[in-house]
Amino acid sequence: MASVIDARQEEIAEEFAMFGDWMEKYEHIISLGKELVPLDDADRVDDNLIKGCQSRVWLAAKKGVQGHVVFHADSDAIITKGLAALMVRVLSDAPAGDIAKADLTFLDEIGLHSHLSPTRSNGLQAMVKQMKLYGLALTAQG
Amino acid sequence: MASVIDARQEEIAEEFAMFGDWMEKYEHIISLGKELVPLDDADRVDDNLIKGCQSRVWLAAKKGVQGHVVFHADSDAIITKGLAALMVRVLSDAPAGDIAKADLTFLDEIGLHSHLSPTRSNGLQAMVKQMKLYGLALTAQG
Amino acid sequence: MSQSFPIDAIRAQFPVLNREVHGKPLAYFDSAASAHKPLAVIEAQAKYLAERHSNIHRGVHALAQEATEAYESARDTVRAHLNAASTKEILFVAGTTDGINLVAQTWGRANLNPGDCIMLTRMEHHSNIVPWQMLAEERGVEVLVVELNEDGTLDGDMFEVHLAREPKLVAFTHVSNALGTVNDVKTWTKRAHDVGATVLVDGAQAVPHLAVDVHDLDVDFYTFSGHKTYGPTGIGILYGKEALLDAMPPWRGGGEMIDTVSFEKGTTFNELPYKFEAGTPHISGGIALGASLDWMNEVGLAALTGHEHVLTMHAHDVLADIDGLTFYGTAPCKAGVVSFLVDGVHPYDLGTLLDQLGIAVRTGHHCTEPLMDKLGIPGTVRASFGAYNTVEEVDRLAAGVRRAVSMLR
Amino acid sequence: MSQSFPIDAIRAQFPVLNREVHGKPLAYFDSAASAHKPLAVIEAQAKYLAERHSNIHRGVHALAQEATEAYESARDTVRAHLNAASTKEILFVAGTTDGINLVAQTWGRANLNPGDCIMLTRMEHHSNIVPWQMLAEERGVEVLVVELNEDGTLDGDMFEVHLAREPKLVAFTHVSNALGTVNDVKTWTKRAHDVGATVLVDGAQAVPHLAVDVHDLDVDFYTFSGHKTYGPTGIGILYGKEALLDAMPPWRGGGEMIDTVSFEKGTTFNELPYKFEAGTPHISGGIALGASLDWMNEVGLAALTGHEHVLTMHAHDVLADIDGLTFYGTAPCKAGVVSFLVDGVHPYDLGTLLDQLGIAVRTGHHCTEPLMDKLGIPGTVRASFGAYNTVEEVDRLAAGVRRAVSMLR
Ligand SMILES: Cc1ncc(COP(=O)(O)O)c(C=O)c1O
Ligand SMILES: Cc1ncc(COP(=O)(O)O)c(C=O)c1O
Repeated sequence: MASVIDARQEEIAEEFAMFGDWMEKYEHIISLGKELVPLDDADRVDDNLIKGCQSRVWLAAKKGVQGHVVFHADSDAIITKGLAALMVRVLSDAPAGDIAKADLTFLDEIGLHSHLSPTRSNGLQAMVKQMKLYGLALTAQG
Repeated sequence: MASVIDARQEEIAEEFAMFGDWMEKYEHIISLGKELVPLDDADRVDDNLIKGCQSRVWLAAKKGVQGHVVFHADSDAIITKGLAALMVRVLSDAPAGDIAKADLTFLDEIGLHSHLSPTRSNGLQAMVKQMKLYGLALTAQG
Repeated sequence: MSQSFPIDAIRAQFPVLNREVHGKPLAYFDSAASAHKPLAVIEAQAKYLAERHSNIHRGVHALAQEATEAYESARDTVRAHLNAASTKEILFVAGTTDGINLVAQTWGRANLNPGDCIMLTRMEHHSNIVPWQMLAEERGVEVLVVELNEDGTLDGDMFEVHLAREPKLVAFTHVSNALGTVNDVKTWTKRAHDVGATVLVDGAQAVPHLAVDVHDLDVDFYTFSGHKTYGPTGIGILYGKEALLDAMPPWRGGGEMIDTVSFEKGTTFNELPYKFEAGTPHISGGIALGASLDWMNEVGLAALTGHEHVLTMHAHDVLADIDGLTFYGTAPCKAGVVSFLVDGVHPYDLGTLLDQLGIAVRTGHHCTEPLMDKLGIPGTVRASFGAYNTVEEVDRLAAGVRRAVSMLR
Repeated sequence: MSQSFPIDAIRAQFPVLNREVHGKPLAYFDSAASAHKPLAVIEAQAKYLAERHSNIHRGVHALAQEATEAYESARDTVRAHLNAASTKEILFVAGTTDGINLVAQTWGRANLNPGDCIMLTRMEHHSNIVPWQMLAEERGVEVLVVELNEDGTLDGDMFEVHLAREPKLVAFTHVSNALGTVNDVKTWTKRAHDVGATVLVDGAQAVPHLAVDVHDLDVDFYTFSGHKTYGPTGIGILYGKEALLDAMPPWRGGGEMIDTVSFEKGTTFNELPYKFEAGTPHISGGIALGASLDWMNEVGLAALTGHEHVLTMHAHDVLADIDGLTFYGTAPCKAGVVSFLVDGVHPYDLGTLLDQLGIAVRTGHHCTEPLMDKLGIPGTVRASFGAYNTVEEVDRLAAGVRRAVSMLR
């Protein structure tokens, strides 16, 4: 049975399939970044900061219902923020166990995998790692 | 007027012109090395040692008559010794001033210049430098 | 662009310029990070490796002789290029960073004592900061920092104030990699010498752009990296005055740098420059570094400086009227770098979109965090220029910035 | 020679073998000093420089991404080759000498105190002696030396006697470059660990010839040079166990190795492996080093070891009955090296005449003066073998030695 995470990834892939070129894709990501609800000041703190060398990412995680994890993210760079919004859309409010073992293929499919490269140092890769760790921690707990 | 040093160099060049190949040349050098009168024990001392990394050379200098310098040399390697014998033949018992400014072209002519390269570290280059220094010192003195 | 600068002929020598990036022709504005290599350099290295490689020094066989001669002749090329007195003053190191660390860990350890101070500037690259910080902590030494004027030049008054403390060392960059400022090395060096300081100059961003004469500048140490002078990676140069180098203890121990080694009688060291060159050197890199300086001289240093000046001026012109754009570094004398930010636009976003347009710029703090902190910015977008850049590419850059900004705002 | 070793196909990949030296085809027996490079390596380096060079890490543009990925993937190739647990344990350094100095000047300074002792062996290369001597002098540490048996193996009794002194460090070579002896690294390491010593192994002459598994050997540090593994110059590897590396202070300061730099708040360092990699790395060298290990694995390590074993045995056979010839190094387990002297013949003379015959050998002390002193000889003639050598070449060597000796005596 496909997990909710896979379903969401498919949805995003379809959404991006509509775009003809990289420019439209980036415009969409930028608009996702702009639309992302900014983090509460209480969450935009150093404890939640993931320091990339190029841009910074904040990630807040909360326990949801039924062993789900709820994520909120933010970044000082708008493209990073848009991509973080996509990650949150895929992983947030999903069962902790599914998060822990999620295989994030959608970035490959939409042609933006390079943004998740460890060499990019935009904080996104570390963010995903962090999200999975939260998932793992809560699975163990539950 | 050609100096005695130049005349000797020419003589050596003619001598080597007789040899057909490198093997004969080296045989000759080796025999020169074997024939070279060994240094007196009194001269084969650390003070006269020129340390190459590959072979060692001893050089003794004495004042001759009429402002000439007389050299004796030795080496632990026979090819180095033969080449040192040639240097001595060219430079020994010559006017100090001529030694100081001698241009040792014969090695080039007989095709053995590489043995005098600083990279060869057989002590020969340092020996020639030393011989010229003796010449210079005695010129200044006289 | 100067009519006579043979830009097409030069571009033809850089294979990478035939590349497309994201379907667009590559416009490479990141030469300050690392320059591309002309065929002459790539081939010098490959040819050496294919035909005459051998370990050098002390070898009796022909290849060892040839390789040694090629390597030592490259050293002499460097000597001539910098107008140093002797090849004894030219040390092959791994790069600028390695050169500065060598001085810090040998001259520095031997000459700095608790209570001493040393002097750096706000515009230094991390490589001319961290080795001194580490040393300062180890030796109990104070670090004085010369701040900058608005335009990115050194604050001369502050330089004098710090100088009155009689620092043992004054270390500064010839050209700022973040701002482009060209420092007046000769004047500052003279002032530093007046108070008895030793002077180290970081030439990483100068040698690629300017004629550098260490004799005329009278600096004590000067260092640069081959990969920024159109040469290979893994190699650089540390120039030092012979008397200073002679008095310094060795740093890395091993083969090549010794005279004799003994467990019982102790070990003695080789003469200059070998005393500081432990182990098998980067032979192909040294040879190719020589080839890169030959190549620069063939183009002509004055022509190169002029060409890059035209590009820098043009970049200022065409970027200036972009709404909300601020330049960082507006010194009267600049080389090779234009740094800027656009209001409300994060450098990472701008760099990412420019990349999609085939335009390579560098974004971030450029290894000058103390400068960025002082300016109160996270970093800049930096376009830097090399022999192969064109006015048309600069126009593409400006158009690209406009387009990206319109998407991002 | 094993029937199946594809010697012709291998030789075809080394352009230098087409050369003549003094009118004779080159027979290169100096691979222990530096090996030649197959086309795969030369081209990997040239192609990188021509098509995708850029400074690495932190770059947003496509070239920077590609270059970073190529470099980091080479690091993973090395990790896999050595069977290390993580790329955090694989540091790019300039070579073996640089790797040993790094450990001496970081781990050594932090862990050795006056009165401590460390243990080396009589067969070490200067690069595994001098850094420790310099450190020992600085820190007031005693150096214990394990002597050798007649055949050039380690004196096990003496090893145990010294071990009883509980040295903090035991540093020794995997394979002797002068004698060819292969040391039993696993056993010695276990014994050293039993008394709490940290173990560094110099793998410069092992990685070119043998499969090396740092996990199985359980060594704490292991280091080798790219230029001896058919790779480029200016690059090498230091493996270290993660916990040890983590606890060590940095050595060279500068770009890349920092986390944040500040004059006011101090500087913090990057994580492994970057903490030890200051400045722009030798990017093309790292990539080409990876290519050289790939190439060795394609040939097959077992096949390589076997081929070289055949050559070594054959060399012993055909040289043995030359009048007055003495071998140095007759351990049962040898790799890649035959060292000898002929009565009444100086090694320099022999090397010079062999060179005239197109045969490249190394003569001298091979950077193992303490060993030569102990043996009471000025040096040896050393023939060392690589993938490209043939039995016929070894026969030429023997014939050459005979001819030269007859001229010299
Ligand atoms: C056993 C051994 N250790 C260390 C070295 C030094 O290696 P490198 O000169 O590449 O630093 C060598 C090579 O000469 C060697 O044979
Ligand atoms: C001014 C300056 N100094 C030092 C360096 C460090 O040079 P490298 O990384 O080649 O050691 C750089 C290059 O990044 C630089 O621009």
